[in-house]
Amino acid sequence: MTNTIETQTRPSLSTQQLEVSIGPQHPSTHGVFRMNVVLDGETIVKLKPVMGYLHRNHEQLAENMSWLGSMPYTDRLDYFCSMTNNIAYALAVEKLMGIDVPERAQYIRVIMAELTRLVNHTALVGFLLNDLGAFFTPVLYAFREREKILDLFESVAGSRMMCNYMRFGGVKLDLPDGFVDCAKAIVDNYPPFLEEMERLLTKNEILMARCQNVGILLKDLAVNASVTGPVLRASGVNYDIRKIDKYGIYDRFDFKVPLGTVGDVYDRYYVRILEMRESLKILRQAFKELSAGPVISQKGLIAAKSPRNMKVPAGDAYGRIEAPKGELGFYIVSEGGTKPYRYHVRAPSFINLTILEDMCLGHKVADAIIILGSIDIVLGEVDR
Amino acid sequence: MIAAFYLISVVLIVSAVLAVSLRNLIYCTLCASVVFISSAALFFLLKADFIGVVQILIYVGAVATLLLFAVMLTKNLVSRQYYVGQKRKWSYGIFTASAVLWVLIGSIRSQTNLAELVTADHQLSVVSLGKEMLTAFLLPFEVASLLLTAAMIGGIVIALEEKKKSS
Amino acid sequence: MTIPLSHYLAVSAALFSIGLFGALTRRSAIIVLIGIEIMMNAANLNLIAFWRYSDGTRATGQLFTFFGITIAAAEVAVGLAIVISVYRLFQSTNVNEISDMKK
Amino acid sequence: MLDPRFRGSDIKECMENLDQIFVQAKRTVMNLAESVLPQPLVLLVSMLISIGVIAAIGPVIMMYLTWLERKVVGRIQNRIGPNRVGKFGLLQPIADGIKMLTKEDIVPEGADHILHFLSPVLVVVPALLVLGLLPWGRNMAAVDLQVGLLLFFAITSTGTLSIFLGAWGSRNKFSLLGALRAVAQLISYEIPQVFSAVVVIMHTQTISIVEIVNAQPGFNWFVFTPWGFTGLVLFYIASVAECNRTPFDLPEAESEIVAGFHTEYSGMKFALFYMAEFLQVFSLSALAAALFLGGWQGPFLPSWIWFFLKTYGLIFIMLWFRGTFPRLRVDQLMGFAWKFLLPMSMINIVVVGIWTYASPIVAWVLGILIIAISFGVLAKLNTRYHIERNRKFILAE
Amino acid sequence: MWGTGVLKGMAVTIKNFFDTYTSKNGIFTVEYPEKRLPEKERFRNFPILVYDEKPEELRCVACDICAKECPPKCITIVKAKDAQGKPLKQPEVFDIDFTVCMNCGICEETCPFDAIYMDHEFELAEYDRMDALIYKKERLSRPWTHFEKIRPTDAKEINERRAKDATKTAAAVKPAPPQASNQQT
Repeated sequence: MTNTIETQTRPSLSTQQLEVSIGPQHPSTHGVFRMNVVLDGETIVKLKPVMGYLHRNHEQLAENMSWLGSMPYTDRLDYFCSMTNNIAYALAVEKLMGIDVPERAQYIRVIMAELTRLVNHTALVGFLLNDLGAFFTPVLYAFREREKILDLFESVAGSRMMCNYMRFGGVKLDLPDGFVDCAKAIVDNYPPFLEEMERLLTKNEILMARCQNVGILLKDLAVNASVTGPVLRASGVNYDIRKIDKYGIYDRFDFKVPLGTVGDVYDRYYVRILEMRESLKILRQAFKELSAGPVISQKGLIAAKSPRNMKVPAGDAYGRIEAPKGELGFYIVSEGGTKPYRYHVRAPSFINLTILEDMCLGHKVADAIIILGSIDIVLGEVDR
Repeated sequence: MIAAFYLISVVLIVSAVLAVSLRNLIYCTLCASVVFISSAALFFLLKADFIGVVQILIYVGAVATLLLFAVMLTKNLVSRQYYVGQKRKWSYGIFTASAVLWVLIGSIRSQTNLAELVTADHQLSVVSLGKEMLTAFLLPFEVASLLLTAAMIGGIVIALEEKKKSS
Repeated sequence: MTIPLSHYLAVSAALFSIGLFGALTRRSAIIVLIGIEIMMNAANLNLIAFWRYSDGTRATGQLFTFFGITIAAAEVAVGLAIVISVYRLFQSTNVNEISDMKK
Repeated sequence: MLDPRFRGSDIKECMENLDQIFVQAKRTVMNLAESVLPQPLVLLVSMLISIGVIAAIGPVIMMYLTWLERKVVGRIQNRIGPNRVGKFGLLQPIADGIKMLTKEDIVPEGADHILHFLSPVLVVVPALLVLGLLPWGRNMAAVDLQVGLLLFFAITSTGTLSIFLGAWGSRNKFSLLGALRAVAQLISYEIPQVFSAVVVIMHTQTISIVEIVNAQPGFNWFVFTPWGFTGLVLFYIASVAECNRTPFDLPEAESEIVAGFHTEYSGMKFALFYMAEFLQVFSLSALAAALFLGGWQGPFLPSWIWFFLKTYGLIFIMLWFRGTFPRLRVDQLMGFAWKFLLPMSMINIVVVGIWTYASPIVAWVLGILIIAISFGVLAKLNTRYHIERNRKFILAE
Repeated sequence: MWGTGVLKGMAVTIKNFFDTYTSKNGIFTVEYPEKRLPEKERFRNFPILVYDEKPEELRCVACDICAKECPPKCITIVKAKDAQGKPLKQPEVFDIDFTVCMNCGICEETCPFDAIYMDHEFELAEYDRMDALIYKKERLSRPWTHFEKIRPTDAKEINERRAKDATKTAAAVKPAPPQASNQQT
């Protein structure tokens, strides 16, 4: 595998170009993902991402399974935020079936979505620092907070990461008593944790020197490559689906959308911390306005009772939400039967990955690793 | 003390021969650094501590690494000796070297009044060495520093020159 | 029973001739440089031996070696720079091939 | 609770014995040896005792440094660290050692067997050799050379060569990258390290470590002078880089180039690389303590306890670095060495010059002034265009 | 000043270092085998079959709904037959392949006879992948009291619901012949 490429330039000190495969078996590629990198010394000349190691045929499986049957599989797409995957799939099917979702279920969905955003961004900040070389300290601080929220998910949905909690027309079970004030306590404890992380990281000279002006993503390249999520907003494009689609009840909450200016790794890191602050604001408002009431619509309850003969009217629909990693969309086509005819997932990580090479050219090997870390990809979603 | 001298000089000679005759250049530089270390050991034996330490610091620390880098950059690790036509040159080499050796040994043996080891242990303190260097030997000291800067700049200019044009 | 001076001189003479042999016979420029280094080493050994067997009050022997070592280091640095730039033009460090001036 | 008859001098006297306990032990063994063995062998026996003690202490220090590191970094991350094997995980290093011994020793197929075998040995030898030069306590230095400090730096500089050979021998792209980084880093941080040690040599007029420690009796250590404090900081940062520890651990950067120069080593060879790193951590911290914190000088406790207290204090700081900092990039690493550490250490030498000739008040004021100004100027120069301290973010609607 | 960000970062880590000794919730990890975290009530691990009194009298009537509903299809059921070959309302074979089951809980939701529930037991390591992890009917069955112990609130609701259904069916079926009613138990 040492096929070296001889440069044809004038007889300079013809150092061979080293082709290194930062391969599936590498400590910091966030899962099974390979980058074929051609190095001249330490700087990157060419970079080709190689994916598909974790392809589990998710979309083909969904075509011969009942509508609700593929709900637990959506947890395995982006295993860091399973609740938002469920919400996106439920939204798409509800759009096609025309089921309305009761008030309390809408609030529960918003609470679960924002808690997942907190979990995802904390873990991302931790792993980005791990790629930078901080020996696991930020990751373990982040996991300390993440564990508390995962315990909340476990008490609500039964499992920490594979929640399978959403049903078409609402949620599976109502919140257990004592959930709300326990969640309030965690949400109030979050700002001190964010301050601690900021004191540890944001003004750290080494971090600033390593992350600033590294892997700059220009505004128009981001828009043309249809990048979405914090990566896009860090380059300064104001595009947040919660504000644009106003799906569910997001228009009742007032929150801001943080935008970066330069679009480098530092911006992507700090935009996510600001987004966490906004999610906390939404959560506080949602806890205040949470009212009693049914948790699942009547039609949804019947469908949940016997999913195998739940029929969805013919037609196609595209439901999308602002997942922590970007615009997560489900495109489903139904022939009116109990099984979807076509089922496609628009995974944000996969599309954000396409611009990895443009950002990495000219940088060092060490930068390529943290640029990959800052895009925040999860291979379950990339390979589906 | 006596055994130490003979042991070290045997190591010295053997590694010198190896350093010159091995085919793989990496092993050559390795044996060269063994030569430098054992000659530093000889300096310690001769009670010249300061020179022994300077020898290790400069030769093993810097020169050996420089040699290794040069070997790595020029990439012909196993020097392909085209011995086809030059068999005789190889023998010429031995002939001249042994001629020089014979002359030297002859001159050493002919010397009768070689100085005997007068004082068993006289130790020149580093402080007096330093004073001497900056008083009696001030001129060579300044010239040496001048020479080092010139060598550094020259080395960089020669090696760097290509990089500027091509990048 | 101390070691007579002639033993030291014999060792450094042997070292010198080995260095000379290396410099003369070997093809690769780097081995020539190593040979020269070994010859310099032999010379330094001589200087220190004579200093040790002299009355030892004057530090000329040691200082001479000190300057000898610095000059040898400078020489190696420049020598290797030349070898590398020569390698860049002739793609080889074989001393015989680098013979024609106009390339 | 103190027995009234127990006078103050008794405490002092028993502390004195405790202090010289090892020296007396060796002297008794020597007297025994003299009575039995002929003269030349006695010298051999005394050498063997020192060598034996150091050869025994070296690996023990290394093993319990790995334990200390896992405990400290664990505690920094809100967890306990090893506590399963033995009382507080104290048998963990022994378990690691056995694991290292029993692990299979893989030699990559294309590797150069001689180099692959030789380089771990070549890395450990300088690390162990250097322990002999350190003053462990009052007249407890194994070797008291007149050129001790210079020999220390000479031996540590040979380590660079063996790291490069080891990586070159294992025919692996990642270890090649690691080796290039290692050599560049070690050479460029050796110079500021030696320069910041020159400060102490200029003040005490000697190169022997034992004399330097003797020149700091009681509590007036060098660290309480302006040049001493900056010297310690510069020397310590340079030695962190010299042992490839965070934030300068580029040669074996786990997240970038798998495990850097010792990727292809497993089993006992990897343990040797590991031992070399930790022994270097210990010896450089001990040297920093000897040069600037007065080695074994201390008011009340026996001398060798002071030595270990100070050394493990400095080692704790290195472990603290390990738990906090991300890694520097290669060019920033070089920039930091050449554009910050080196000028600062040269300025430090100027300050010592002033210190020796000016009167104390002038020296103090001038020293602090020069150091503060130069630190500010150099910091400004180094970060003028890289770091944008507070970057503004828009909170759009 | 240049180095302050770095020093502040170090202050954070040293505070955490001393927190583990001083403050109560300094150490976040739990030493697992000795001390355990309290289990959440709705935690769902692998399914279990529930019986009221006798282990043979499972609530499951082998109606095969859960087998059809299970997304990864890991449940296989064979109806029991009595001596004359007439199908009985009891599963003769009911095994779940634990290597395939992803404990999603859909079988628990869709079972109309409250026969299958998710258990809290998670220490299920085995030495053999093939037959040790395919749980037969006997290994799956648990008494209803076990369920009431691990999930009290759900058990209370289910008991009320079953009591209400039982009275409703008892009232509806009274005019019909009495022997048809025992199928519902």
